[in-house]
Amino acid sequence: MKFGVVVFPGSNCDADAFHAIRDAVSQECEYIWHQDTDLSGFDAIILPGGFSYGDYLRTGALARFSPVMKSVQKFAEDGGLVIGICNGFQILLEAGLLPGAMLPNDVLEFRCQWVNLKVENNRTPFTCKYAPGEIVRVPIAHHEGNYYAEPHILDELERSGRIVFRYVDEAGVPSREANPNGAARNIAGIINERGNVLGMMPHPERCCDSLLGGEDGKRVFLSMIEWFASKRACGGAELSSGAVPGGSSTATSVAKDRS
Amino acid sequence: MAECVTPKDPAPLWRQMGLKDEEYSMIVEKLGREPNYTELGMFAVLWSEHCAYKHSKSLLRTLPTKGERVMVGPGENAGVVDIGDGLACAFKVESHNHPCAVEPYQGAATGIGGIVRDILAMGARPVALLDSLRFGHLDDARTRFLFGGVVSGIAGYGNCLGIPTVGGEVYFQAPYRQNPLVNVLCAGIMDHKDLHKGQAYGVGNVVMIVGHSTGRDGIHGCTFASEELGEDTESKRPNVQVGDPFMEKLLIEACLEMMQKGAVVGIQDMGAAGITSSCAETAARAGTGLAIEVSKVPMREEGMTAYDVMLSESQERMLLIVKPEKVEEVKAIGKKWGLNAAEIGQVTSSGQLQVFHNGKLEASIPVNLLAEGSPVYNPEWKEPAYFSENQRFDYSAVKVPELKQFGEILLKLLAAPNIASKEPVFRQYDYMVRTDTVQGPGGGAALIRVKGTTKAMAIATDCNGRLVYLNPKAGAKWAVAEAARNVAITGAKPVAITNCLNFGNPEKPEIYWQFKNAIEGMAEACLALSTPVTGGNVSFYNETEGEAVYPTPVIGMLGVLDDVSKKVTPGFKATGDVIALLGTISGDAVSLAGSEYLETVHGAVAGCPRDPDLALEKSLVDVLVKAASEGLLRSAQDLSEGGLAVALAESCILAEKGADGAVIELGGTGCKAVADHRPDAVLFGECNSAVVVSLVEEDVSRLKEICGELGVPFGVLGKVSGSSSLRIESCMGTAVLDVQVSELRDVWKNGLLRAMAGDTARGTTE
Amino acid sequence: MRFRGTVTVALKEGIFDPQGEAVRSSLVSMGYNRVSRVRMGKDIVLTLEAKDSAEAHALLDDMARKLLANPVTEFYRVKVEEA
Amino acid sequence: MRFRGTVTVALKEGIFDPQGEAVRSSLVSMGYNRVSRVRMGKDIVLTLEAKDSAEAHALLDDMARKLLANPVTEFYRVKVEEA
Ligand SMILES: Nc1ncnc2c1ncn2[C@@H]1O[C@H](COP(=O)(O)OP(=O)(O)O)[C@@H](O)[C@H]1O
Ligand SMILES: [Mg+2]
Repeated sequence: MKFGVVVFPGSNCDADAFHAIRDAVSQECEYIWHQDTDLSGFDAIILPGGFSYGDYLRTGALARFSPVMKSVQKFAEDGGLVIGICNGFQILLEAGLLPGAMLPNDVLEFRCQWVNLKVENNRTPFTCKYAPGEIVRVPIAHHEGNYYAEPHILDELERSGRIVFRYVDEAGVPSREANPNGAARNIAGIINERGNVLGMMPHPERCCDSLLGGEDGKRVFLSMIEWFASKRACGGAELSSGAVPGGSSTATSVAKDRS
Repeated sequence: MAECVTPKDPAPLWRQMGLKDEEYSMIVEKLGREPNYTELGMFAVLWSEHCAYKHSKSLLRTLPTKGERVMVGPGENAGVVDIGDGLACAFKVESHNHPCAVEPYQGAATGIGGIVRDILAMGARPVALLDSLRFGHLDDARTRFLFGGVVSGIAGYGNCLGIPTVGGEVYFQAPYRQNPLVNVLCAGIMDHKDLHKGQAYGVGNVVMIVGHSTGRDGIHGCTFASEELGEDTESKRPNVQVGDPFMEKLLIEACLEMMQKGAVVGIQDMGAAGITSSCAETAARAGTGLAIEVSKVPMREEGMTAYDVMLSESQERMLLIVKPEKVEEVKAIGKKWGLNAAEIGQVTSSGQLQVFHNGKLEASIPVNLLAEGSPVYNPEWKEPAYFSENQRFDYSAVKVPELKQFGEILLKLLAAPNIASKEPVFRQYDYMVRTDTVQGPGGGAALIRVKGTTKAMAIATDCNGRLVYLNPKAGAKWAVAEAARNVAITGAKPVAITNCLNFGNPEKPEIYWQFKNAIEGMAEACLALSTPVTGGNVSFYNETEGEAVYPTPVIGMLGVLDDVSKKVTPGFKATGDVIALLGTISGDAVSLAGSEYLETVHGAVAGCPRDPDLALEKSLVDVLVKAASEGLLRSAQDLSEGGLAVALAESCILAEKGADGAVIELGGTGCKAVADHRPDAVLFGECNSAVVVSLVEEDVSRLKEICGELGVPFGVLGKVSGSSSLRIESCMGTAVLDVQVSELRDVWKNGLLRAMAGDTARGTTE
Repeated sequence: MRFRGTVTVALKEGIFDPQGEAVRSSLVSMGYNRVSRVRMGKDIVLTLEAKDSAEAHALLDDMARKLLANPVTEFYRVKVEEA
Repeated sequence: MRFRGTVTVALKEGIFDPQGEAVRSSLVSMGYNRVSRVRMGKDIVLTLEAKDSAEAHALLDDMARKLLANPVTEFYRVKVEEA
């Protein structure tokens, strides 16, 4: 399976994602320059963390206009797997590939720490190697991870199983204390209707090695590999009805405002 | 030009620019004529203390700088040390104290930017940052403003660069109130073959400037850094420089790519004194000259003169010396990253730095005179009165607390901002990016693994200014020793240091005495520990209205851990493990000198700290490294602020689940009994060469053997109990102290936040 | 002609503004207890060429819609003056 | 009486504004090449009680000086309206 890691000016977790793919899960990986538009040959695209364009104005706001993003959109429409991590998630939101927006952390500070995440939906290409409801430990490092969407969109996300990760305490409760940034309903990661575009604030690529404190992130990538290997058997259509039953068109209508 | 000369100020121009009368005469004599305005400005910045090391040069020469691993010693942009496997580490620490006193956020941010470019200039990829910070006490609103601003400035800039901030230190002590210290260490990594230098070789080669455009920012910034802060600080302040971490990130990637492509003959960051210093220094090192055309420098403001351009301290710029046939390639890489990459001149054989503006010669100065010609001062020194008073300090006036108070005292120390967890600081730093941080902030030294090898680099910064103030020579030795110990408790072998020497006004004999003694102490300790000095930075004039900071020679220690899987961490690991003390605890009253206990509990900064036994320190380091390599150590924590009791408490607090709690019997061998000495000195005394370790019972004899071979005292202190309490017993079996670990953890974890709680207004200067 | 446009961007009314709230509570603790609400916004000042103020306005509105404000969370206001 | 005060804070003229510069260059690359300069500032809207608009103004000026603006790098402007 061939992964592509997009490099925006200011990306700084690009090399980490690359290392995780190549060395931790032993797949082919290549960097994609933000001005390239040809994504043929890639099976999955990673929008890595960092500070694209310095995160000036708003996180992800300027990166969204990079030439590569049109191709990423097309790639997603064609059913390709796209994962946005941290800044990558913020870019996906700004680009309208996922609904909602990021606000500054309610603690008004950058936060770098380990958090507990609950895998709320393991029937996605990014989580199929996790047990349902499993609690995993993954690091976060961001200043703007306070996920916001209008209540009806949040309800829709809940209903359709599109909240993939939530911040929880050790017992698995999405408590106020377990929420590091004020994100609505403790949301740490969401997926699109079709089930092939995931955005998450925590960094799975930072925990693919026990030397660094844990390996819980590795299975995000292993899931993608497994899903991809069996893709021909299950197919994109089945994915969208299977993984995220009853998805609505909310995300696309949000996306339309931004085009 | 004329706008800089205030008609009301009758002082001659050179004095307004910060040059002394005799320095000006020297310039006229050596130049054989009067310098013009632009030239005078160039001299003023390059002959400032900040750039010229006028008051420190002669003593810095006495530091040991040789070692088999040292590839580049002092004199270049950063020291470079061989770490094996064909790899090298470039590392250096630098201060940004004065800018932070004025504008903490931008001051700290641009401080990071500057040190990162120093490392980049060696050809290394910057991979780690550590910040060593000093402020006044947190009950002061201005201090809270400065502290908050500095930390968020470091976070704002460092996080954006994607260079993890993996460690550092923070002290809160009264003398830093008006003059905070902000020192930042950066380490980078490279293949030996990628080593670059700041040298302008090759007549005909092209001088290029890469990165930001040049504005009028920070003109005369380094002159400012070479003065005491006073009432008129505000008016003297150069335009505040605003850091642009995004640009710096692009600059790093672009320059690395340019160097990788073999396009770069010489490279130098533009820090203090901007184009002038980078040109003069690169040419002086190579024995060449440079001709610069100012109008080719990309500018961001209109109407800039040659003077403005040559002295601007605009951030995020690098000077490159490029072979003519590689110029297009450099430009193309610049373009790819969205950066200016402009040809601004050539390398010449003239030995002069010639500055042209639209073809008209504006300045012509021998590069040697600019870069190396400044006078060197050997100021007078005088032992300050306080030093002999210290030696007469009457410890019997410090009442020994009743035994039942010891638990409370330990809690008070753990809550003290100097000892409490610095997590509220470092959780604002991305310390994990690059996925190499094997041990981040919160343990001893940081451990940065080197991908593709089994190795890790260990890095720590240390300096207890209170000890250095009370006894500069001993205090500087303790700083080196503690830094080495912090590295060694991870299992890594300390190999070399960099330093940042923060002192008051060297023209005052008492201050120069502090400086001289601190240098002597550092030199002695570095020799004893085989950790040569590879570079550093001097920051003088850290005084406000005549009050100097504690003399603070911050040590940045680099270590190498050959097998990262053998790393040791400070927390206890398993119930039943034996707790032992390596080294000695003196337990006498003198060990209270300059201790956190004496200040926090008794309100005194007093006593005369004794010298460390450097031979013992060296052996202790060797024992730790050997024991770790044999996998004998389950945990290791050194004794520093708060002494033995705090070290034990920290090992309990950081313990693995189920392994918290310990029972300690101080009658154990190697450690003097409580009954023989002051119990407060045994538990809270500092200036001990000692480390608390834990290990499985079966390994005790082997560790004892190693200690015996290397001559390090070994004593069993007790056991990891898993009882969730730290119980310290006297030799008679009665508890001196018995505190729940949850309580210890609570005060330690929240101490800093609690000290900060208060009104959040920006403090006023008074 | 040269214009100076100001695009003011702020969070929509219903969205909690932690930064504004932090400023409010600092102000109150400094003794300004008559402040009941604080909202933080951005003030973006642009210098641009346009043939008249109507065109300048239209351009700025366009930029605000596409880039300067995020319609999910923010609203904006445009003001134009001759420079 | 209740007032709505606006404190607009921006970097002093001579100080470089990297954010504004990044936004400008993005706008240009999006085709808005008639934009020659962008400066980013803050727009802080406060609701407060005061006996009249002069008092409200004085209070806001005070707050701006002490907290809302950083006098070293920023300047500010105060505006008051009845709420
Ligand atoms: N300003 C800071 N930035 C990052 N890490 C810090 C800072 N201050 C302290 N730390 C980290 O907290 C831990 C404890 O610091 P300190 O008490 O100075 O340690 P020690 O006594 O071992 O020198 C260390 O790992 C250190 O790196
Ligand atoms: Mg310390």
